[in-house]
Amino acid sequence: MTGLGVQAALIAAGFLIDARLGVMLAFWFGAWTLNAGLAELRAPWVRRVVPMIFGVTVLALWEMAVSLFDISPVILPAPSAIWAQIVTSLPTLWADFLQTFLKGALTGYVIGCAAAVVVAILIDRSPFLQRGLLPVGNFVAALPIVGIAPIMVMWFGFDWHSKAAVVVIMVFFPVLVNMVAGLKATEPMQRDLMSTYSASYWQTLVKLRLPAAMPFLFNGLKIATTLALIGAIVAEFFGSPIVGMGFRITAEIGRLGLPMIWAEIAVAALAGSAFYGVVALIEKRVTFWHPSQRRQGTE
Amino acid sequence: MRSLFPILTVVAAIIGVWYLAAIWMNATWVYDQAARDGREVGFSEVVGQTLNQERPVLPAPHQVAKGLWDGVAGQKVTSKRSLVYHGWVTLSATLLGFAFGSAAGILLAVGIVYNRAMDMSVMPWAIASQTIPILAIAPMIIVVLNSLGVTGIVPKAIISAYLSFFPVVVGMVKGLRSPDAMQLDLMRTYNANGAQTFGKLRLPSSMPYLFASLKVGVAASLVGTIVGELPTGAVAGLGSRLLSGSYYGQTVQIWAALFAAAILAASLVGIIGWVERVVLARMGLVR
Amino acid sequence: EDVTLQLKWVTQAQFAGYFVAKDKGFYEEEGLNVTILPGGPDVAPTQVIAGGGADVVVDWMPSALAAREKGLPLVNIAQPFKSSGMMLTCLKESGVASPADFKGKTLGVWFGGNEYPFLNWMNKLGLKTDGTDVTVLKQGFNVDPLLQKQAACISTMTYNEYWQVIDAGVKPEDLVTFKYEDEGVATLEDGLYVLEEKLKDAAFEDKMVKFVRASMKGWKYAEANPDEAAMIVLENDETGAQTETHQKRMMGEIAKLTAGSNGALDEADFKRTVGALMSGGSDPVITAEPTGAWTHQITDKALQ
Amino acid sequence: MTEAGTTAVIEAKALDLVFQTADGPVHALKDVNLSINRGEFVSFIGPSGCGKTTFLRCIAALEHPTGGSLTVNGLTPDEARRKRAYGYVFQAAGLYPWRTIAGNIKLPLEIMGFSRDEQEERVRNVLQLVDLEGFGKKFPWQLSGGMQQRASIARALAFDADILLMDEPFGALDEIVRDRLNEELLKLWARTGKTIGFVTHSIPEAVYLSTKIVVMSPRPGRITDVIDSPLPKDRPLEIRDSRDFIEIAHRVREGLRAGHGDEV
Amino acid sequence: MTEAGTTAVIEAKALDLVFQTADGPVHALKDVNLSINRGEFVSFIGPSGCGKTTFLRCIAALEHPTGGSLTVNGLTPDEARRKRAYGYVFQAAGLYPWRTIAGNIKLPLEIMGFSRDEQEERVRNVLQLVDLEGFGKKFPWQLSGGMQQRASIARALAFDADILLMDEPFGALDEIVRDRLNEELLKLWARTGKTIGFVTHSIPEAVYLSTKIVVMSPRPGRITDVIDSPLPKDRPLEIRDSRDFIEIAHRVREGLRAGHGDEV
Ligand SMILES: Nc1ncnc2c1ncn2[C@@H]1O[C@H](COP(=O)(O)OP(=O)(O)OP(=O)(O)O)[C@@H](O)[C@H]1O
Ligand SMILES: Nc1ncnc2c1ncn2[C@@H]1O[C@H](COP(=O)(O)OP(=O)(O)OP(=O)(O)O)[C@@H](O)[C@H]1O
Ligand SMILES: Cc1ncc(C[n+]2csc(CCO)c2C)c(N)n1
Ligand SMILES: [Mg+2]
Ligand SMILES: [Mg+2]
Repeated sequence: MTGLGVQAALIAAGFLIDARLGVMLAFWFGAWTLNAGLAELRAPWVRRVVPMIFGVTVLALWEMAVSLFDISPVILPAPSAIWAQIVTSLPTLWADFLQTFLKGALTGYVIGCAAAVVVAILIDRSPFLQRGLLPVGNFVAALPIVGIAPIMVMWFGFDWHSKAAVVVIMVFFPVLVNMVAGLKATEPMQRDLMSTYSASYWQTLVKLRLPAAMPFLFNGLKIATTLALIGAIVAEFFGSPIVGMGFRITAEIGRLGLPMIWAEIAVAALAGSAFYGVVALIEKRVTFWHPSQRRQGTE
Repeated sequence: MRSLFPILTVVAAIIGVWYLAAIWMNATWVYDQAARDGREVGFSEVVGQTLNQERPVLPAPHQVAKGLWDGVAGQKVTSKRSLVYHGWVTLSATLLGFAFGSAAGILLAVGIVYNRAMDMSVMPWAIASQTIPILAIAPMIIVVLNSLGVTGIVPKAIISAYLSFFPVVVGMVKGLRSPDAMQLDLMRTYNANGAQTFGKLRLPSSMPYLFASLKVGVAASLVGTIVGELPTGAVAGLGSRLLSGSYYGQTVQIWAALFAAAILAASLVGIIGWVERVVLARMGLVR
Repeated sequence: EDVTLQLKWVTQAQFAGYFVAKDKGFYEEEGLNVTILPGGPDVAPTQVIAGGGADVVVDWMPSALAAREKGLPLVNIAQPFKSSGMMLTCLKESGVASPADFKGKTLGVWFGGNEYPFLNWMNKLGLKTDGTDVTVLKQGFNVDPLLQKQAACISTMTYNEYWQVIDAGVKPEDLVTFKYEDEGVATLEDGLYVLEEKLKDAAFEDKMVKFVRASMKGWKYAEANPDEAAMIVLENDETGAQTETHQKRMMGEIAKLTAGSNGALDEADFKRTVGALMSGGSDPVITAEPTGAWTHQITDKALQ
Repeated sequence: MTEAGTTAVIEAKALDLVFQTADGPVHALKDVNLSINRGEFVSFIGPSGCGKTTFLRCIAALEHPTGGSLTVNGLTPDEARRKRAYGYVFQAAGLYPWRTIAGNIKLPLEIMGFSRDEQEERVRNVLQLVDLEGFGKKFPWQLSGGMQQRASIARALAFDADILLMDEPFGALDEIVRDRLNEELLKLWARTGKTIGFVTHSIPEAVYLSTKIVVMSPRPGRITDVIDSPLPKDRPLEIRDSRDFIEIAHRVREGLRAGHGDEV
Repeated sequence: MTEAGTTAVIEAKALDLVFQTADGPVHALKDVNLSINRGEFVSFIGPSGCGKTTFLRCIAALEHPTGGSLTVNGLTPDEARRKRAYGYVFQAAGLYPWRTIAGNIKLPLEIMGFSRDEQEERVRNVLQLVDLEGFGKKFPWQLSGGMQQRASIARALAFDADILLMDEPFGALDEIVRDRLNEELLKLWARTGKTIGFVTHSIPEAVYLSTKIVVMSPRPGRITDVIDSPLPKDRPLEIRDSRDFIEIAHRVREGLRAGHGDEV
């Protein structure tokens, strides 16, 4: 990224300010140089290895920072401590994951996305509804989740139903907007073709417009994955049973159980990335024909 | 303008449904109260009471409107009860955070487009970063920054930046990569250098993508600021209005703050949309 | 001399003594420049002091002792609150008349360090909290779970949430309350805590002496002039969400809790709290008798 | 069909079409009169923007004239469309990228409710007709531009409409392929007796294929010449060196040049 | 230039290019030998996919041969590219939509550091050359396809490169406009003495314009015939009816047909 000279200068400056800083800078640039070199190799495994090295580098730097600078574990625990916590608390983490991800986030995600797709198809026939609903929808989408969550808890109770409701609201509009755009994404010529066949509305929908909308829909679905998990966790801050990732985090803050908090965060990041990855994989299968997917395929 | 009538129709429909929902959801409380007093209540009495409760489950539209009006026009703007005052506190941190966030997002995107190693390593981790529950780490960020002597609006702005950089990175990477092979080849035949290709081709062609992601980013920024306001001790800002409203069960106050936040977000998005139209028209990209 | 105080909760009459001391110039008289940071549901005072964000914090003893065992050496230097204001408030119609009726009910509890007295109590009653005997729900910031009848009972403070239930329109005779004090499971609430090693510094010690002295003066003034104290609190509330009636009433209740204390920790109270926390059944809050968790070093000098 | 005593399949009388655009109205077709008989092969030629596509689209009821009358088989174009009277080949291939070549050709068959077996049968036949056997399972982007264009022709042929409308179908092909497809098209036309409307930019192509050549000129789009070809129905490629051929080509070129006027 | 005693500007020897694709290697160019002298007008013709574009791209250093040698002015193509030896006209106009026509033509001038005045001057000249005076301030989408194509030619001419490479520049135009632009291009070539490489699908166009016609055939792409034209430098449009012309055209057609083989 930076020239070798600049790197050396930065490392030297680091050593002058604080030897520990120098060590960390040297480590960082070393790993980066390795990665930059690897990235030039065009082998297929590189795409997997480079991000992993990057991640490992960040974790190693974190560990170094905590031990070199003697950071208190109640401020920032070391990755090793977090790992130790994960290993010893697997049953708890699993129970929390079940409650928050599988019950809250996933249910909400499925309901929200399905509802958005159906509504998109319904209002697609009415320009009037689209012009009226989409701006209002954008407005609703701008309502901050921290304000919505307590209301949902009040309406739907403290168990996972209210979390799912928050997720439904969060994912609905991104998916709706994308789906509406997707349904419009057919070219005039493609529509004219259907018209020369005198195809019915439903035939046109199924054979032309739904397939053409898929790339857009998946854009929305991918955004929605990250929103779903955040929504479910945050909603637990406003009332919950005594299980769940958000519950665990609030409860542990009070007893300074930071390794446990970070363990939950790690699970959240892992689950979120995996969720995103799965949706991206399905996208690849479904929209194999789209140029953006084809280019990735041949490289 | 063409959309005004449809929007009004939809809003009217929503308000209608809202009133019905308010009656339905608030009625339980009215019946419970009556039962505790051993009274019987008639339907019309119930309707009247559901729409004017102190702590409704769902406040009626006119209650929210009144809350908004009181908050905006009923106070001096410097008053702690003024939504304008709290809105300004939130807005200033939002703007700062949005500036940080979009700058970081654009820089990262340039790095990703021009550097293979960054392309491979940054994106998966950027996605992972967005799956971290921000509300969980916000207090830690505030505490750590505090211990480094950073206080005031900057910590809030950093949380707000954290939420807004992601859409900008995604959109900008897409935008900077949007020139097709032929346009890039053209630059090669001119033997244009990296900066020229960037300034004359990649940057201009990324503009539509940039604005689209800035709109998403600014809304995310606002949410970030509100989240960041909670662990600073709920001192001021729309976030603390939401929180204190929630703490004291003042539903109307929550809803008023909620709408204030959404109006703020909608205006920010509107302003960016306006800038977008002006810039793209200058560039000849609007027909 | 600068002192930063981190409160446990939002600005309200619960912390009147400090606001009064600041407003009336008691801190200034001691040569102190005190910054009071309000708290909230998302603020853990222990974390703030660990991160160096405050010199002294207001916290409840259970969470302070839990933090101490986690490796954050907090020391109690003063205890303005003599008795506990915590209670469980139940709707009569839910069929709870005595602790014996808890079985099978849903009970709302605050977490984030405030759950220990409750868990201890249930342990004492022999009720499992994993859903077999009672269902515990982490209640949010307000009393809605009771009003919405999502829980049979919820945690309330004598000075705050209880009155919110009343204000919502429920009559006292429709409610059943269980005070932790009465049930013999009370633990010490709002105390002042600092980091142990800083106390070795004579300058810091001196500063704390002045701080505690001025704060207690503030508390006693607030007890004597509750209405004025409530108005001072109201002026210091930046959110503009507090109301005069509520704060005046709160101040009255708070005064009852601070009444028995001159600021010095009563060792018997400490022992009782520790005992309660260590008997927490399968999952005790603290596992070993804490040593050095409190000191009279400051109050002795401040109150002579 | 309903009008007795006439074999005119397509009949335009004083046809007018004005597009309303942001910059003001565009007069795309003005006072167009044309009568096409059953089984004719009619070519439309004219400079860019003269309204060839627009006229073809009017016939297929994809565009609605603002004046005059237009009948197809005695019906309105829209009625004819609902009776699935048209096969339309667009200027670009416009295959659906998510369907294979065979899937694309099946598309109209599915919509019109042909049986499974019938679909397979027809796909096989038309693929053979356009020389694409063995490519049925490929996706469009796996074929060259010329092959895609042929697939789109196959798609239009698959359901055997009476009227075939083709908008510069061979524009993207090189001369050799074009010649071969021209021959095939003539054979198909002779065999099936379809009525064909055909837009092209190439004078030789127009002359080689048509029984009637319609020369158009722009601003506003109107017909400047209608040339009935004296060439026999049976046309080997060598006919292009014949006197008749060269004469007609000359007449078309002159008509075109006149239409161009000051415009380049 | 460095090699003494030769006027060859472009010299390809045993040139080979294999694309590695997911489906396996594609042999796009095989054993291509060609020498182009200064001031020649060379046309490339051949069926779709035979490697015409690829060869042009090799010359412009947009593609890198996997075997053989290729020199431009005695330098490697990449060195020549760095010396800005090429003006390249792509198959599609490819104007930047956010720049006006004048802005698009200025683009290479800005990059190559011409002065402001010089830029204005040159834009004016080339706009006139391609008959687009008065359209400098328009945006690309406000012009018809043919006008856009002309603007893209103007862009390639503006900076006066020695070598002009044009990939089917007139593909989208109708015959009349095409004829006119062909004449203009010949005039420009005669006046400036540029070396021109020109890809086309049209046999008459290739014969009319070139001093040398290169016929290619696909799979793998190779040169099957190189025809030196005996036509004089001065060519009125009527020359197309001459004996010589028709003979050459015939030879090209035969070469093309042979290259097509079994493929259509
Ligand atoms: N939808 C439309 N809205 C406005 N104007 C249109 C529309 N479609 C076509 N036109 C205009 O109508 C005129 C005729 O267009 P048309 O597409 O029929 O030309 P064409 O003869 O097919 O040209 P080409 O040879 O370039 O395909 C043109 O001036 C065109 O700009
Ligand atoms: N980037 C590439 N990757 C893989 N194969 C390619 C690539 N570019 C071209 N080809 C293949 O190389 C061959 C030659 O292609 P090229 O574009 O040079 O043909 P062409 O003669 O210009 O054809 P056309 O007349 O259709 O423009 C084709 O088979 C094509 O599929
Ligand atoms: C979410 C949440 N709710 C309540 C408390 C407990 N609490 C701390 S101070 C105080 C006094 C209130 O008047 C109370 C009730 C908490 N820590 N977090
Ligand atoms: Mg057309
Ligand atoms: Mg090509």
